[in-house]
Amino acid sequence: MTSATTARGLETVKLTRSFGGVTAIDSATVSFQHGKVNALIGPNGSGKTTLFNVVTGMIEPDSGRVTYRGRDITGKAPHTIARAGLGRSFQLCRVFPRMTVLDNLLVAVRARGLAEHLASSRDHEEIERARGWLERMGIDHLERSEARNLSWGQQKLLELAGVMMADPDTILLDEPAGGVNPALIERIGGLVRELNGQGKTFLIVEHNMDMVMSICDHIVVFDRGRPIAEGPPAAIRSDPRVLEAYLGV
Amino acid sequence: MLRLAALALGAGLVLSFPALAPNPYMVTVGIGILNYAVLATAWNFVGGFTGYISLGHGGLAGLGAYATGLLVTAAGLPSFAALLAGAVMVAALAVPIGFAALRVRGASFVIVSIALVLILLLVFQSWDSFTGGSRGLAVPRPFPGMPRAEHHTTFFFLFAGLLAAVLLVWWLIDRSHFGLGLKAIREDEDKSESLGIPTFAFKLVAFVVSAAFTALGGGLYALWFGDLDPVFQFSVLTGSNIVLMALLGGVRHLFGPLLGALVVGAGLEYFKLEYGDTPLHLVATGLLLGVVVMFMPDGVIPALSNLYDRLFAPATASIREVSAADLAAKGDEPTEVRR
Amino acid sequence: MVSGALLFQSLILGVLLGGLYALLAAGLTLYFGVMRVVMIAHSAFLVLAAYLAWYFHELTALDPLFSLVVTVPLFFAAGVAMQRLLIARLRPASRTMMSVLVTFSVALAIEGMLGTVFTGTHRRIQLDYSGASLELLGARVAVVKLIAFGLAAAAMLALYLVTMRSRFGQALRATIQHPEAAQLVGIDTGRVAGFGFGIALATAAIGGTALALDTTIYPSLHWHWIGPLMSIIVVGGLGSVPGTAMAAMLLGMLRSLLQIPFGTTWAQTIFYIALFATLAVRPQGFFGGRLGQRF
Amino acid sequence: MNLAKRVQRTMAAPVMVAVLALGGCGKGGESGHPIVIGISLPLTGDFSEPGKGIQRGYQAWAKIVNDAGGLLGRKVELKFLDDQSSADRVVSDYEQLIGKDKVDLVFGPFSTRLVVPSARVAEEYGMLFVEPAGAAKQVFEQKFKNLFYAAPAAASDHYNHLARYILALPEETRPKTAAYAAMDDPFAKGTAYGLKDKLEAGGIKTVVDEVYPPNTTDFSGIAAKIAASKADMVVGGSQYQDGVNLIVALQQLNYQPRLAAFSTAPTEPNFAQAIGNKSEGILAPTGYTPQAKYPSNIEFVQKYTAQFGGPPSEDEANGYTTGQVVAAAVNAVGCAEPGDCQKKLVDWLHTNEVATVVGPLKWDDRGRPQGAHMIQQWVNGKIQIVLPESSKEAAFVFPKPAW
Repeated sequence: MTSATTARGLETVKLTRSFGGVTAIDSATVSFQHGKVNALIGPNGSGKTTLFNVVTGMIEPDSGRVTYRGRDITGKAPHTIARAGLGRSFQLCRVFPRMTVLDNLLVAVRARGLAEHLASSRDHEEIERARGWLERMGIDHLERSEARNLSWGQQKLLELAGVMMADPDTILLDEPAGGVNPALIERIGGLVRELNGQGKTFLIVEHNMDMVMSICDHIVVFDRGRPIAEGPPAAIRSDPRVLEAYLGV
Repeated sequence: MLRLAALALGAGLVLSFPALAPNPYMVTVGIGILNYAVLATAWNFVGGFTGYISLGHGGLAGLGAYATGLLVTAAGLPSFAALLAGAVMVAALAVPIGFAALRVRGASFVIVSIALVLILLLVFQSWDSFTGGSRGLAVPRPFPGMPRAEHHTTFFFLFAGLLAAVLLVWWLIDRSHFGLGLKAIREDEDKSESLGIPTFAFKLVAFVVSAAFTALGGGLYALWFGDLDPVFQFSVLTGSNIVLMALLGGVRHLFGPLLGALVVGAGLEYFKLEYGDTPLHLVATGLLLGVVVMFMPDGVIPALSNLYDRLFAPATASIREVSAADLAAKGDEPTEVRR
Repeated sequence: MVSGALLFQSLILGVLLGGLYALLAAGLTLYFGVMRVVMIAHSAFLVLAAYLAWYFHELTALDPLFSLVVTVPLFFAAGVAMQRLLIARLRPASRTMMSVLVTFSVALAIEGMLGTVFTGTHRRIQLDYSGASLELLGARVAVVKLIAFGLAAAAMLALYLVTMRSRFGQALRATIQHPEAAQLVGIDTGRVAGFGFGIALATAAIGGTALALDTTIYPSLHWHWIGPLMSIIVVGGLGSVPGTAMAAMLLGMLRSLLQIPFGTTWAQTIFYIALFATLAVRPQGFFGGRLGQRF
Repeated sequence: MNLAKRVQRTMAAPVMVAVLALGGCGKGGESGHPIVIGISLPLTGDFSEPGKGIQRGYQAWAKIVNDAGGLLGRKVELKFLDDQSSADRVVSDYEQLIGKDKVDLVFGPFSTRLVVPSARVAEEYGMLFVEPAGAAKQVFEQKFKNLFYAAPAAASDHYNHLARYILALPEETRPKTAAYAAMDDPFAKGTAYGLKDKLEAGGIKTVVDEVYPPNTTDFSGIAAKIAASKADMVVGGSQYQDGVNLIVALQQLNYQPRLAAFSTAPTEPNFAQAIGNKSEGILAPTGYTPQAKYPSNIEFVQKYTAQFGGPPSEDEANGYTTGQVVAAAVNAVGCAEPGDCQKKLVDWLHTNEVATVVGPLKWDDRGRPQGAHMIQQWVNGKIQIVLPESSKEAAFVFPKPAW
């Protein structure tokens, strides 16, 4: 199926996952708007990250289904899901510390067939594409240094560049603004809008409300492992259930 | 350019060794080290790229040796055909083993690798109708009637050739897409999967390739040495020596394991001469392994180059300071910071 | 043609053997629980303890059981030290792999030292009740084996009480199940892990003494213990002490029964067959969700 | 043989140079430089205990020879290397001794497992290879030309006297069933199976046939099988500690055979104490006894005891015997250096008999000795020869008293 035929994107149906006694996701049925910038917010421990991990195949659900553009991806291996067009970043960003910045991007290049796998990873087109992303992130001058030697913010940008290099059409970002300075938040927000303009769908878990409100089209509020509200920023801001969930009033 | 020159020089030294060697004994010592270099480099296909530590490669080598020996004695294959066939068989066997060991991460792989050696020892001892058991297995010489000294020289070159082949393949993978994927697995397996790398398949392929080359090493050893005995072929110590060599030299470097083989090989000789009739060499091996793992997990090559950086290129340090704290927060600080 | 008497006899021997396996595997599980560490040196310490018991008997001619007074605290301290000085200093990212090598090197060092100090001679404690045995429903049970089993059982009980009843045990279980969460509720997981290591190593001291009562010891003996023990903890489910005990008993009995038709050597392979089967059939069940597998 | 010949030629040249450089004059020179004898032994690892025993035997031999003025008027000098009980090591050791150190003679290592590979080295360098330990069948199956086993009998012949005795017993008292447990080691297994073959041929039924790996420490399972079989006699193809363990395990099960024979273990000095002094009636084959009246043995025992403060056991004797055999050949041929001399030594040994501390020895063309072992038994608290009749010290006790 092609993205044109349908606007259906990432959806979950009665998704449930519990650890020991704790139910992290409690038969959550959510659908995110394809082609938009979606936000997933909620208090700590409300199951946002667990949802990310189940959706991307890192954790198998106890029950329920996950579909992407109408295709069932429940319990599929993470790399299969990634190749289906879902890219993700990790809470406390994760890069490949002992690899150069450039290699961090080249890893994401999809090789097909034995020949491509054994071909040199130093492919000119790919390197150019990678440099393109590094420039957009403004870290192209670090191309040759090992990722572990980058600053925190630079690593965040590097991770994002890596995700984009895999050319996903839906990108899940787990706290992109976590622990970075306002200027950088600004930059990341801008990038998200920009990429969305080029047709990329985003799903963002974020605590920084300013950022969420400023860049998102659609917001889903999570509490105790299930959605309690959703809608455009304006509506959510004034929703009593949300206030309750956050402030416990 | 310089690299090529160094490479040529190294190759020249190796190839001229038998001519320079004062007596056949020295050639056998050379063969021993080459053999270890082959095994350590072969091990590095798994240990170096994916970061999965196997203590069972001694067993795979023994398996290769027995496969070759039995194909010659029982199936009557010509020696070198048996060598190749044996390697193929071991590679085939490596698939189910890898399947069991690599489906889940970390611990189970190490456990399986050790268990592999122990079970192979039991099987090859008990199944004596087929393997000869404790009576041993005498593998006929590939070149009957060749004087022993000549026999050694010939095999020295055969081992050198095999080593070259293994190094070449490692180098090819190192620079390939596949290799990049493997290294990503070593760095962060979840992350690599989220980027679409089929980690299980990659790990399995790397393991099988590694097993095949290890088997070739073992098989060539069988053809050279001629006498196989389960007790000596399936020993965990061989495996640990291989690991020690690779780690000591540096698993991220093409020539790391080779260097390690030289150092450790020489070291073992020394200890045997110095403290001959005590098992102190075990203590030495143990301590050395411990020191390497604790203080220079990347081997001597990086350790030295880091030293060089700190002494002559302080520029790089500046970025390090910045990142150190952040990275520490991720509980994945670079070794420099720890020390 | 196999007589019922022989079956029963073998079954009893299996139970007695399983008891010892259970104790030792429990220790191995504990290390893994608290630090995600496969402690290769566990069986080396086991043999070390056995040697200490033997040497103690040689020196004092007292019953080797008394050596426990020395070895248990000694090993506890050694365990804490090991966790503090070695394991805790490894990079978390690669800890599971590297810890295997570190503990392996410790095992080598111990084996080498034993060989240097006591030579490779096989040693065996000769007690006046070594050959004695009791009649039990037509089967004969060696006194020494009973004592060894008793020791193991007592140690297991103590272990159970510590982990289930004591406050420390609570912290220990919390640390095993969810280190981060444990830290959040204010548990000093580092300290807990240290003690966990100490306790685990103490079990090796007890096991070693039990071992020395009835079998020969020699420096390289530990290789023949670590394999079965590792298989047991995998089959039993890494991190679960009860599961481990069950697996130990089961495999101990199986081994002893399989000796009747297949003989000693083949019977030993049951451990590894069980190991491979477990990993091939359902590893997740024992290793938790995919994200939890980064041991 | 042309192979060995060619090797000799290739080796001979440098050797001569070396010898001359050392100031000797090759042909069995009476001049100063010593006869260097290269030996690799397992001084560490699994075989280290018997290995050290053999070493003492060699040392005692060297001392006695040198005190008597040496070989061909030259002092003998032993060069020991430790093979750590490993086959790779033992081979590289002999490579070093023959190829690098250019020793004049070599003696064999311990354990069949190490003898075969090292004999191959010596064979291919054309060196005489007299060895104290490779008693098992396959040593002789290798068809080595230069190998001689310096002991009375190959493993499978150790129990020959006992087999003859048992089969000669009257129908009603003769054991009907036998249980065998043997260590998975070519030598230990060889002894037990040698007896097994002969008894089965004589109609004695095998009810248990267990082979256990050398690392076995828990014998309760095997013992249970033997006890359950109620076999009339039990045979242990044992070395030392495994034999002790098996006996203790059998005692624990209160199994009382009418005849019990174990290899090696019962001849060890502290055997009785190790099994709780219930050793009465236990049998063992032995190739050596300090009491033997052979002239060279009387000297050996007396001087060995002086040197090491205790009488020699079988390992020491085997080492010493090896020395005697080589010495006999050297004295007869009148040379001791690598090269053609070795061939002369080999030929001489193939055609002559040598008087040693274990009695007169002669070999077939594969180096297999032609004798049989004596059978010892624990009688009245000490181990004494009961078979063959000719050299017995005590009467055979049968059936065996309970343990």
